[in-house]
Amino acid sequence: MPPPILQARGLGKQFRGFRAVHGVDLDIAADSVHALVGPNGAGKSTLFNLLTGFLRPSAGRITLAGADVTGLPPERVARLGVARSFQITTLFPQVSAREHVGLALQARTGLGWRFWRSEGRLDRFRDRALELLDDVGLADAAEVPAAALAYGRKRALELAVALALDPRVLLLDEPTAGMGAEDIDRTIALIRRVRPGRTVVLVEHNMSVVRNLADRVTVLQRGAVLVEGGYAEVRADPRVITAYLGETHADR
Amino acid sequence: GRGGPGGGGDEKVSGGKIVLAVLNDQSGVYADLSGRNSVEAVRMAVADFQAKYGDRAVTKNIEVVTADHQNKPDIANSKAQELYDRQQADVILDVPTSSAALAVANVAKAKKKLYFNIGAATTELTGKQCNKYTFHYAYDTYMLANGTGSAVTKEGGKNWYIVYPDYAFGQDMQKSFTAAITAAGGKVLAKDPTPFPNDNFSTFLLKAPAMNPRPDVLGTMQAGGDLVNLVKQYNEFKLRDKGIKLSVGLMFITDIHSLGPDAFAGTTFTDAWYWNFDDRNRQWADRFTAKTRTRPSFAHAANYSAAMQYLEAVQRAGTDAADAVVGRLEGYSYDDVFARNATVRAEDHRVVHDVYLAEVKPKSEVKTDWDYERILRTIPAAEAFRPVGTGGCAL
Amino acid sequence: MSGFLQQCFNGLVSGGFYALLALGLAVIFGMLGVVNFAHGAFFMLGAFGAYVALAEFGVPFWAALVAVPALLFLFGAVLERTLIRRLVPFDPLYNFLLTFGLTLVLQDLVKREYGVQSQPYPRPAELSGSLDLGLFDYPAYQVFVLAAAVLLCLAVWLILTRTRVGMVVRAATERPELTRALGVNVGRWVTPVFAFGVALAGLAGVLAAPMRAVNPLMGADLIIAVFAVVVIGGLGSVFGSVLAGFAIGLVQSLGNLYVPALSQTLIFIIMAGVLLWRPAGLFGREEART
Amino acid sequence: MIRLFLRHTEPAGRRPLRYLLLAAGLLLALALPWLIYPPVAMDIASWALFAAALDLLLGYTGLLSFGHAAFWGTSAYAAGLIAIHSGLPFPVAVLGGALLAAALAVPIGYLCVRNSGIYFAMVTLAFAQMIYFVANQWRSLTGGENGLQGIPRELLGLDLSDPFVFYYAGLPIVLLGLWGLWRIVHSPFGHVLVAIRDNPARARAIGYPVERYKLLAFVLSAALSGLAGGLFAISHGFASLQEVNWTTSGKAVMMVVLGGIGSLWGSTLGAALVVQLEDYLSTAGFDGIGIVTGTVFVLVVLLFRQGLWGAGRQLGAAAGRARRRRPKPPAATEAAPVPTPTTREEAAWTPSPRG
Amino acid sequence: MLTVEGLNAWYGEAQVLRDVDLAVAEGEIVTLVGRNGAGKTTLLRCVMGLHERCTGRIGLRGDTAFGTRPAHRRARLGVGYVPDDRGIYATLSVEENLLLPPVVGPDPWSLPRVYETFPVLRERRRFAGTQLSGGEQQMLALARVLRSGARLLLCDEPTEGLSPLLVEQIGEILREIKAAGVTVLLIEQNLHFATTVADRHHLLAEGRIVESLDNGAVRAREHELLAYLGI
Ligand SMILES: Nc1ncnc2c1ncn2[C@@H]1O[C@H](COP(=O)(O)OP(=O)(O)OP(=O)(O)O)[C@@H](O)[C@H]1O
Ligand SMILES: Nc1ncnc2c1ncn2[C@@H]1O[C@H](COP(=O)(O)OP(=O)(O)OP(=O)(O)O)[C@@H](O)[C@H]1O
Ligand SMILES: [Mg+2]
Ligand SMILES: [Mg+2]
Repeated sequence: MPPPILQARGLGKQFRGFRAVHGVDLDIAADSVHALVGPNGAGKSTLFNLLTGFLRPSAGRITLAGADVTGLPPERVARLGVARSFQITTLFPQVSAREHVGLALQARTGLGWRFWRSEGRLDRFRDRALELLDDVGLADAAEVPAAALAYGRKRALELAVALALDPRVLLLDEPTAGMGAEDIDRTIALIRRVRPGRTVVLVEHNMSVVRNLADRVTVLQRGAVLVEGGYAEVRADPRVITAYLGETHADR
Repeated sequence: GRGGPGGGGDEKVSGGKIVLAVLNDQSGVYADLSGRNSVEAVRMAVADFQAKYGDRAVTKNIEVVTADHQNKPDIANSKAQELYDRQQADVILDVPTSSAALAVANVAKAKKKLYFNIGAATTELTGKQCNKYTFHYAYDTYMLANGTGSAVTKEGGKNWYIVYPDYAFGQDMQKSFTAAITAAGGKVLAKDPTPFPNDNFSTFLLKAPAMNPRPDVLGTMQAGGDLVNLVKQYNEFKLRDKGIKLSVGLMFITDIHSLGPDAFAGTTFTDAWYWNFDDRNRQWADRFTAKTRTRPSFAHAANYSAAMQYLEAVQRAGTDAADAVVGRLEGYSYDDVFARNATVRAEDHRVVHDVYLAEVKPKSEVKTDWDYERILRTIPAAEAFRPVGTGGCAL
Repeated sequence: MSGFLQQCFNGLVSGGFYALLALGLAVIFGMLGVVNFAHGAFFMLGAFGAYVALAEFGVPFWAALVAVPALLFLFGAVLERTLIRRLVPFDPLYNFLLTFGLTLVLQDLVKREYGVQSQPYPRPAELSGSLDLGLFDYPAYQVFVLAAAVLLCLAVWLILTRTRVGMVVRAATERPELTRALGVNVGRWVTPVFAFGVALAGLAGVLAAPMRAVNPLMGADLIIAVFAVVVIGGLGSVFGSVLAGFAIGLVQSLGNLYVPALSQTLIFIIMAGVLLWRPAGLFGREEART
Repeated sequence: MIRLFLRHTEPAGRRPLRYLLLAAGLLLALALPWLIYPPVAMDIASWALFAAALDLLLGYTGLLSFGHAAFWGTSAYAAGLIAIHSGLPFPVAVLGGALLAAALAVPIGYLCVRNSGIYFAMVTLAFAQMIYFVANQWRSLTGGENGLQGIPRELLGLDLSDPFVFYYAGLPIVLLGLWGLWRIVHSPFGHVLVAIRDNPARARAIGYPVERYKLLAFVLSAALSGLAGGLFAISHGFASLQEVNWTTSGKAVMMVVLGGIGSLWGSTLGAALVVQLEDYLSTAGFDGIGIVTGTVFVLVVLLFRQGLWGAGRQLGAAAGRARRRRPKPPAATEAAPVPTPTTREEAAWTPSPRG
Repeated sequence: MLTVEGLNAWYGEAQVLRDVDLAVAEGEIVTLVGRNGAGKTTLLRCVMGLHERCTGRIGLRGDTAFGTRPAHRRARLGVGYVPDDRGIYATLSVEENLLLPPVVGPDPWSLPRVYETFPVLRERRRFAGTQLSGGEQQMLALARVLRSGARLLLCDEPTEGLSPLLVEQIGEILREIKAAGVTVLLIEQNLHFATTVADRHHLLAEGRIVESLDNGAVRAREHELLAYLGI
């Protein structure tokens, strides 16, 4: 197994005394797809927020490719190559889909600071942006402001924005929630396609997506790791069944 | 100026007419004290001048124009230029608020046109920033402080506690007061700057009776709303009962009216003019009241007087050419309803005249409306103002 | 020692005004998301209302204490219905600007009618004496003001936290449409709350009339200090605003005494310090880094 | 929204119109002192730059500064002091003032940009008030409420005492400032600002250090406001406390809103209108200036939130649409400076009033 | 219970619903299925009175004027709404979120019952609503309408983001309230789940109801439908 690119040790987060995440050790292997599953409120999104700097951990360390990133602000983490999507859609309501992607592409360059330069310089992102939108099935919506997109398409745009950062590590919080099956398949295919050379961390409740994609699965419960292993292994674990999947749950 | 030769009038005056401009605050804090009614006062002066000289007048064509500077120096500045340039004003009158007053002084200097300041208190106008075309007419900080400070000290108020608002006016007043008190043999026990604006003076009012020795007089340099706040609280803390008298640096009759005389009763201050001082004043005040339905403040009377003296000077010069008029004004001595024993000092263009030490009457002694003051004594013109040569004016 | 205590007492009295004004501001903000720039103008209207009531209708202080806030309540209700409401769906900045414009209008209307000079207003006879507070004597009226401020703040705080009102109005402010869809008649709640905030400012004004200069500008000078108070306490935190109000009054009073040169900037220096330490104010809700 | 409209999405066919408008604007700027009283023309020019600089924050960064008088005023004093004591040409003094304003904006901005929305407005207001008190008390430098008087206008020994002449000496500074603002808005940096305005968390997640961007915008805006303030002081020959008073900040905000938030040229229109109105009212003999300005302001906020520029643009767009008879894609219409649809569901969902 | 006739809706100049007719009988659970953007959410918003630009007749229990009433009156007539974005208030605590809607039906869930069904909500009841996890917010949104005792629930993808275990639990709750006579109009992406709870299904495409099916038909034509919907 390749060395872990993203690693957490003893990670914990408290909210006014409430332990949302505690004592989490996590090793995300480079170039793998790692799924985080668990009941609602298990702390998956909180863990994401910790890993991406949106929350400051109350305990523990996080390393990215061996470098300590604990407590860095989100924009620093992002620039180190960690991109994320949000569980609850957050976009720039009045900005067009293409410009969303353009902004993300631009973020990796220093261009954002050039207040004396012409915006014409941004045209160079245009082709790449359209390409990415096409990938997620938004080619026809390139000029539509995000506010006017239906829910499912907003999710797709989130994904395109995260991909635009060409990240080493891609953290996706329920990327298929609210999508129809067609879009789900497209998203699975897309994640497969962008996978080479990247690490993907995924929060999902849709077990078929997990089965399709994940090399490894970590099950969280009440803020701590319950089980970790391959899909089949986890799927069969009785603790996972009682805590998360439910007896009668059929693989769909 | 851009104004071409006027249409037809006699050639003695520029543009065929004399234009007096009143530039003052018609909507802000000085609107009651001076404001629009000062324009009325100036109109009265014009009418009186015309009645006095009739056909002998240098011109019959005299106009009064006005603008509201809203207490903003930038507007005062632009308006002053416009008044001189476009409205062909020959003289600008009033201009309260020291920053506006000084800004207009610079315009007058640049345009070489006359300017009588009435509403501002800063001694800078006749000090470092004096100029050939600017005259300071009614009052200033030195006069206010000197009169009250020395008079009250001489009458037994030896130990003073001074509170002053922490800005230029307050600081000037405080210095002048201290000088006057010390010269008269008194002592300033303590002086405290207060925030400006401020609405709670209890800190200082509580400190006063606790001081050792206890001060005889609380000298306040506050003005306007702050003064009212302070006096309300002075009465609440009953300092007068504790033997601490109140002496006010700057008070207008409009302030007394605000709080009612009882709040101020017994307070001494220096006034430049009082409408109920003698028959001459009363007569003029009645005429003014007939026109405006309010009693005149010193500023109204001073505007009248300044306009009148300007016109008289033009009459003497036979022209409204600025330099000639200035020549006729410098060193001129006169006596009118506002300015008694007056002289226009040539050295710094301070117009010196008699001023008055006044005391606020208790309500029981107030016989008619606005009859709030008792004049304790007249401070002669020669003593009232800053001595020549001490202000740093180089004309 | 008693001198020091007396000074503290002073600070609390002026803090009482800060607290009352900050309270109204916080209620309106917390409930409607509107920062009411005109709050100072309503304070001024309260004081002027008391003056006019006495001078023109002979209404004494105690009656004015009830009647003037009641009138301002009506005025606030009309204002909310006709103006404020229209802008609630848009960015909150628009209502800030609207109330700013309103301030100019109200101030100048009063100015035109009554001039800029301060108007006289006597203390109520019942409270013209001094009270012996054990360690020192203190003007009875000021003691009354302090007590009234404390009681009012307490009562409002209880209403907001212990009753349904606070919750409904917060919801209505956050998502008016959805709240309606959940069966709450939003329109019925928002108006009285806004009006209540206005009445509170008016009440502070009436209380101020006997001890402060009553003139059209009395609110304008105060409101900026109250803004600073609210920022220190945490915008939208009713509890924080009230506490900060009293605390700032205290600090200013002592500042006047010990560091007079700084007295005017003190409140802003404190504000800067608080912001450095806690960007959302002392009791403001701290969000995740967003 | 308006600004997005201005960008590449603009149909090529409208480019000439834009150049035409630009040329007309320039011509108007040049002709101004012939049309109105020259000192007033200079006032309009300075205020236009000030308002446009403020709009960089309000319209493009979503930050309403209610304390920009601090920068305008600081620069006014600084430029005045430089001119008085060094005798340098006035553009140098103005530049010095602008630099000082920018320097002052660094610590103030650092503290302020961590807040947003209405909070930001209140905090900036409070800081400006602090500057006001300092200016008031630091009398040896500022002259207190007497103001700093007698600022010379020096430029290579030319006689600039005639305001008509001075206008043309000062105009290049204003135009340069406006051009700078236009450049900033239409730069990659400007695009990032708009994104931050719309959703700071999102901007952070894609790697933009939001605070630092806001801070840079704040400092740039302060510098350009300083440029305007310095010029204003030189043109009047003095600087006074009025320059650092909160009413000055309010006046600038009024200009921006009147002209149209998020449109630099609109701000200049707003400035022209407010200055002219004030000038007119000072001789109109109506003693309730606040009633007039306040009412105008209330009406604009209520009825024309997009301001003059936005209204004009909408008219133009409507006319254009009628000509083309082609439905436009649905779009939010409100030029709200800081739409936060999570808490203000209306902002993003309000259907187009054009229907 | 609910009748919709000739419903049309627009965003700007784009029409998103065209002549939709729909009837839901008392005590029935009916789903709306369709691709993203088909107009499902818009339909619910029209019924709830949240979308202004729509025309057509909406009636509730014979009240033909229902469609003209303001939103809060509609809710008071016993309609509960679970919006697609969950609609949780950040400025209210979890418990306040629950208590906000007034009781509008004869048989509301009590607070203890809600807490018993969703124990996390009790645990977290003093927290701000939006501090809950995504799934917990979804539970809260559903619990909120149950507590109001609404007789007609309009649920926009209530299982989105819920763990399989919870999805099951929601299914049980829906069956339970159905047994108590509550009517549900449900938007659901998950056809499998839909068939376990609902009686009938309406297929929405490009703003029209193109087909109405019962459970048997859905099962029989599952592959065809999946292809059609991409499910
Ligand atoms: N800012 C916060 N303040 C207080 N509590 C919080 C906060 N954020 C999350 N929590 C709590 O922490 C717990 C974990 O939340 P988190 O969002 O990480 O769950 P999750 O595993 O992502 O669940 P879901 O699948 O429902 O999205 C939840 O119980 C939530 O209530
Ligand atoms: N605010 C808006 N402005 C313009 N168009 C909109 C807006 N909201 C939705 N639309 C459009 O209306 C159509 C229907 O949207 P709706 O949200 O009803 O779809 P949906 O079936 O609920 O989709 P999903 O399954 O993604 O939630 C979509 O094409 C969408 O693009
Ligand atoms: Mg989550
Ligand atoms: Mg939907």
